[in-house]
Amino acid sequence: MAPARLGLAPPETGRAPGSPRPSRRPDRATILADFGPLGALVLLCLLFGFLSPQFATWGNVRNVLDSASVLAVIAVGLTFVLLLGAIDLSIEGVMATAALSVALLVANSRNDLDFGFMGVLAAVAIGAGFGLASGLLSTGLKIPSFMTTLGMSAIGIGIATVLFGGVQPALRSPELAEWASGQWFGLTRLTYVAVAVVLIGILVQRYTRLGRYARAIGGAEELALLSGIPVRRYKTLAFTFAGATYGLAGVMVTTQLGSGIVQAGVGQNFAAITAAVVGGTLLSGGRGGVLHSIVGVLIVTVLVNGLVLIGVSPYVQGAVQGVIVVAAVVITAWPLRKRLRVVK
Amino acid sequence: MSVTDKTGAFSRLGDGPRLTQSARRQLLLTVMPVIVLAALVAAIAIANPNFLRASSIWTVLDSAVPLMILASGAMLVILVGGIDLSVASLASMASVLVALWIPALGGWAVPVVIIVCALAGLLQGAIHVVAQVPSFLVTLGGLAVWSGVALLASGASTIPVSGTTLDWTFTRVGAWNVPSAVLIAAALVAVFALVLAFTPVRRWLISIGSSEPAALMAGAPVTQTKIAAFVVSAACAGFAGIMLVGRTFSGAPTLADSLLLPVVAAIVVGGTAITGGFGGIGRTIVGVLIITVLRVGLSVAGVDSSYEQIFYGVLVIAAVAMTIDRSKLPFVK
Amino acid sequence: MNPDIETVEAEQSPGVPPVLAVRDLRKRFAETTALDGVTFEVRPHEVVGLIGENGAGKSTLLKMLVGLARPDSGTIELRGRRVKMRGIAQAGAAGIGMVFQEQSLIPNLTVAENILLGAEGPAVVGGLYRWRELRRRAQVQLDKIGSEISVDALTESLSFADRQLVEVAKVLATEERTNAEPVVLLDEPTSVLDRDETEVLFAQIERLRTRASVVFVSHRLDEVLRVSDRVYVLRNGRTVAECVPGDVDEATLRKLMIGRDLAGSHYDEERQLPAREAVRLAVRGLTVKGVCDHIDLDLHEGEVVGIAGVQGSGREELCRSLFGALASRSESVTMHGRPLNARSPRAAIASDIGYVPAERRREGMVGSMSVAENITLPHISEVCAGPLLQRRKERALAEEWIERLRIRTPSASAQLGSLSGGNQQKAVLARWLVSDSLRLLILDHPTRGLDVGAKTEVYQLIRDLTADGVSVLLMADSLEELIAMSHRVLVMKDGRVAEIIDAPAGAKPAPLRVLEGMV
Amino acid sequence: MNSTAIRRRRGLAVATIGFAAIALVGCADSGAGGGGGDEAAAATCAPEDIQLIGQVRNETNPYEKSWLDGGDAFAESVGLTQTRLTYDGESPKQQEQLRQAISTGNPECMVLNVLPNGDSDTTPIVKEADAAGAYLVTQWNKPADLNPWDGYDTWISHITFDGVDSGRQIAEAMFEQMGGSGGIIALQGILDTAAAKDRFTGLQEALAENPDIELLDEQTADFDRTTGFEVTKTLITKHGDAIRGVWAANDDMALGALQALEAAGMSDVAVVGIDAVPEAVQAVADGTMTATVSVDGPWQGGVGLAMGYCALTGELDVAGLSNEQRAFFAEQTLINAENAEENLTPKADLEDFECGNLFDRVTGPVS
Repeated sequence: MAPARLGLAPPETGRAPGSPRPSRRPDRATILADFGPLGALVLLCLLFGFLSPQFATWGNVRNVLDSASVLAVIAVGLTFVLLLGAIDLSIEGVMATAALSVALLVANSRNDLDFGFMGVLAAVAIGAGFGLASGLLSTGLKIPSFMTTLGMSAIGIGIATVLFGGVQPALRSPELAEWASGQWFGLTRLTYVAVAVVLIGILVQRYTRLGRYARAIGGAEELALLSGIPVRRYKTLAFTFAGATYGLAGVMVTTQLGSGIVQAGVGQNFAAITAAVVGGTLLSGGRGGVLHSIVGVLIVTVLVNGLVLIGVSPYVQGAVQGVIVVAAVVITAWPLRKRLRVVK
Repeated sequence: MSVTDKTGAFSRLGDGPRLTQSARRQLLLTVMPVIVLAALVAAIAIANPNFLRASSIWTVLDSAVPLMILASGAMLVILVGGIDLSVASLASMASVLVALWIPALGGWAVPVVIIVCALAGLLQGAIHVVAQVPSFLVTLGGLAVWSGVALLASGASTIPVSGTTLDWTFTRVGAWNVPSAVLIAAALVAVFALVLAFTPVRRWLISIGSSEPAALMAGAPVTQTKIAAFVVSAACAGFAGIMLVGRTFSGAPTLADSLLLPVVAAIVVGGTAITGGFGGIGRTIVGVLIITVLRVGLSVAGVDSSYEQIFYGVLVIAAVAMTIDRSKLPFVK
Repeated sequence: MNPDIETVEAEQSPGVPPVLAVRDLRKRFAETTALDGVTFEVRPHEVVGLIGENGAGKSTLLKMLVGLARPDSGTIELRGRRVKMRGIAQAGAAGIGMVFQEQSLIPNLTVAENILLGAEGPAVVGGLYRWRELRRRAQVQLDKIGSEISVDALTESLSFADRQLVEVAKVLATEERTNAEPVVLLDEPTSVLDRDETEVLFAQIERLRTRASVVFVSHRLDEVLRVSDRVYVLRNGRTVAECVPGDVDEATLRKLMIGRDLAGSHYDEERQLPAREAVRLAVRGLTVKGVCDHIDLDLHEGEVVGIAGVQGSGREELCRSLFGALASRSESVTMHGRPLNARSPRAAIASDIGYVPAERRREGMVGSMSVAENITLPHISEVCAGPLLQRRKERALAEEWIERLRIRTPSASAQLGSLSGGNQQKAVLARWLVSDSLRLLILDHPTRGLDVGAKTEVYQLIRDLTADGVSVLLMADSLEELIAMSHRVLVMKDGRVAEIIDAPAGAKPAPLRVLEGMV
Repeated sequence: MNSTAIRRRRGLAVATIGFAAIALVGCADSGAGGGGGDEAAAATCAPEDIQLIGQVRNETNPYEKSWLDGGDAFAESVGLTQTRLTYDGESPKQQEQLRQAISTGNPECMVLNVLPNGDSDTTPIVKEADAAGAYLVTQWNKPADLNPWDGYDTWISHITFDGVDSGRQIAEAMFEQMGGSGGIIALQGILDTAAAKDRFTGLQEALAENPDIELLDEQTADFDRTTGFEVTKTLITKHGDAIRGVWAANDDMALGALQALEAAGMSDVAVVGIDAVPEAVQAVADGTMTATVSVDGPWQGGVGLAMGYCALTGELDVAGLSNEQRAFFAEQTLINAENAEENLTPKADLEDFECGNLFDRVTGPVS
């Protein structure tokens, strides 16, 4: 009896194989994952600056920032969905509906409505509504987000087609036109809108439950449940927030183009996912964040801009982008390789 | 000692009725995709009875062929837990290459193109496995690269195919006017089904898809199986591209690009788990038919083309809601 | 009081109303009865031990207390009021917190975020996080257990044991949320802690009881006897005994838990045969970067070598690198004098090595596949003719091993994930035994999470294998087990071999002797 | 607990299928007007049995929408309804859709007025329609070596427009606006289409005649407005004020470019496009765009169906048509500040669709 009671806890302990030992310093892999994309961006800028005299001009910097603004707004919202470990393929549809909605709600060539900035808010709300629907379908019916958002995209394009009804509604609102072309301190106003959204995104990610819980759910959903987090609610909320940013992006494209078109979001979905992933926001969830995604957005935008400037044939631009993206990821992932590492 | 031991009854093993219930649930999951397909066909047939004509049915099956071939291959990658986004653009590239090479190689262009595509798949699989880059990214890059290759090779134009080299892919045979493509796809599917049923391949795919560490520790040929899945997926994509050339009489650099999302949708609607580890060729057949019926059937049923997208979206979501097995997806992402 | 249970009245006056009273809880799952009438109560400032074999219903009971499962019948009363728990969050708000056996910390969040996750309280104002407040409050919890873990550390960068301590700190945070004194449920909290950490935990439990009640669940009877005021024994889903530690000893408790007397004999020490002369595996200068440093090892035919060491000593890495799961360098590794090149688990298996991983669910088995499919997975060629599977042969082989290892399963085609832990483990072992050519079996905590009966069967299996000449590398849950099963014990410390201690049958070294080399 | 969840889900499933069925049936009433008529086997059909089908890429751009609306106007004038098909610019889907329409309908009484996705898609469409015996009119795209008179009895005609000519016309209008000298940029369409290539050839011809005009850059913008906007922005950065004109292969890209120029504060750059979408015509009327070319979508949508209708009712003898009538360039109008106002809303003129007037707009054979 006595030895048993004195027999302290067995010093032998099992440890999860492969789990790293405690360290105060982030390891090499983390540094690479966090700063690799930034390094790639700097390298790209240096490369293009060397190859093209126009690249490093103020005008081009302004152009790159302006071009990146729509994608950046989308990427902010998408980041939260990706943090969950989910995916969002509804961007094109949501942007289409938002674009048509805003064009029909502010002063336009098709009807007599003129709700001004309330119309913009309404379009953003419609975007949020799409996100809410995707979220509710994913969490309520337990359908993978891949499929719900794919379906929502088709629905969004369908609704936009119906709203379009044959004639593009052209904007007749001077205030909105001002937002598209006006500049503050040498940068377009939409650039500031994007910066504001990015800042909001960072604040949401860092200082709100949504940001925290999105990361927690992406990190380990079952554990998030065990911690008493209302997982479904925050998943739905993340989709809703994302939908709102897509709605805003649809509005931005509409103001840029001066009329509401169904194709407002064409190509943005893959571009946004590529940007987020290149920036280090992983599809598996829980990793990365708004800043990562924004770096990715800049990489993608600089690539497109730089390739046009140095005159690469339009045929191969896509292929070059593909190679660069894969190469960048291979380089950053190489030191992480391990025999038993599971990569899907 | 003031403790009593109340040894209870020790017997308590599986009880009948509940087991049957779980079996019934399994059955339901297996037949659900079929029910959805039947309901869709019935709904369209009510709107337009001609949909059930023999010629119409053959046409539906014929239309499903490229999707079927693409989905069969892509399903393997999904089973191991990855995804292959490059299949559609590989099929486009194959269409260009086969159109370019038929004048020189004749019928040999077909195997050569399939081998070229398989090599492309090998490259993707190798990068995925060796460099341990997520398959989504590797194949997303592949999508862009193969599109670029197709554009360059074709000079961004359509390459017409003359002659009868590919006529076997798109003709009608027998008394019932069976489309040859349907027979070809059926043969391919049969090969898949036999390999999956009678060799250990399925076991490796499933074990990797549901628990890759366990598969590794059990010495399953994880690397080889994953790479092989990519190779077969790419080869199937090449073959699908060739089948498309057979029916369009030309190869074009964007010919099949739009088939990517329908392929993935078909696999998932059939009930294969997008996270891997569960599914099979039978489910994929049903999924492909559901998506094909949705693609061609809505206009037959007289849905206004403006509203077609809305219907498509709603019905795809509804179909998936009914067919997926949620018990295989503890956490829906 | 449940009339079925004869109680030993504890020192507390019977007049004190219990904080938590559970009466006659019952629960049936699809195919089994998990709880069949569990009754117990916890009084203020009391530490109540809860013991039982695996499958006795401990986990289900705890889940019900925090609302992760609902009872079919029976009641839970908290401070005299009947409660129905609907989830962790509600349970926490009512003052019941739980430290999970499978940890509930989210790897990619910081320690501070994890400690207050879902219960940020004043650290979130108007939906916004106040980081300074969050850190401060988390630090308060860590200070309570005297931990020096940084609140800003990413949880995944912590060791398993550190994470366990964070987990405890997280539960302690309920203290401040409820004005009433909380009930803290500790589900096998020491299973992954080392000695010092366990002492910290026990000290913490002592401090905790001044302001809370504790339910302590463990399969280590000595611990339960040490820290508990009263102990309840669960068996087959019901409370079969309540006792006071001073009145019982381990043997009695063990007997109560399993319903029969197993004491003493369960390592089958007398069946340990001397190892043969021939060297099967010779390792020279094996180095795993940053973990193992020039390890030499000889393993004879029919020999069990136990590897002892604290966490971080490099023993897991040694074993995993021999199986090809981890990259390593070495001067030479030979099997039967021929070089062994284990580039991958697959190559190792081809060289007749088997490995039973500690994390069974993650690495050991494919839960969604059948028992038969799992058993034949590593040696599928045994049941293939050319490229073709022979299902009949496979089935026969699986059934043979189900029979031989007494795996309790409805059929060979039942999903492995649906069996109990012990039976799963037997199936995992069976997959290596189907090959006649098995020469070396690496067992990484093969009895982890198994109940006493299943453990005994695993021990007997190891004896049988060594009698057939198979060599075994063993890492075990307790030193006692390790020493009892091994011919020799290899003690590792800081990535090196500290010493090798002989442990022949009948002359086993004392655990303290082994311990000296480890720390 | 489990079983109720399953039951609820099953209930939902049944409800959804029911919804789908009801919705499909509901829509069928409004849409599938001209279907049926299995028994009609003769070469000519009763007018009420004729099934009119118009197929374009999608309804999300004004030009193709106006095409289908023109088809509706014609169908209404003869008491029928047009089946509107759209294939989202997906070649395989176009084939699938047409084959399905033929196999579920009655090909002997069917008229197909089709906009093939690309040159290559025309071949299978023609073969399919020919095998089934459905009357077919194709527009815009066809391979040069495939012609209706090569033994295709029911392929009535191929209507297209001289892209070289329109590309040159707008280029010349732009050069004039620029005063005969300066730098321009060109936005190409989807490179894989004959329209894009022909129009660009027209620009090159015009450039050869105007040596003072310099082509600063050419990029593809995929016939897409957003891409046009982005590419123009980058090119503005690259070339700055050297850009005096933007030549775009269609109006969508031109409008995108216009917006980019506006954002850059460059208001006096000449912008030209092709297609005469309402917004572009409005821009021309407002003076922000220089010119566009009208190909009259409603006429295209109506005339194709009318040809088939007349052939089925016996009023048009397909075999008797000249080669020039079976593959022709149709009239196109340059729209500039002078005639923009009157072209603001394109509308079908039913007179054009009378069996005698079908070939009034032929300007020459497809070379």
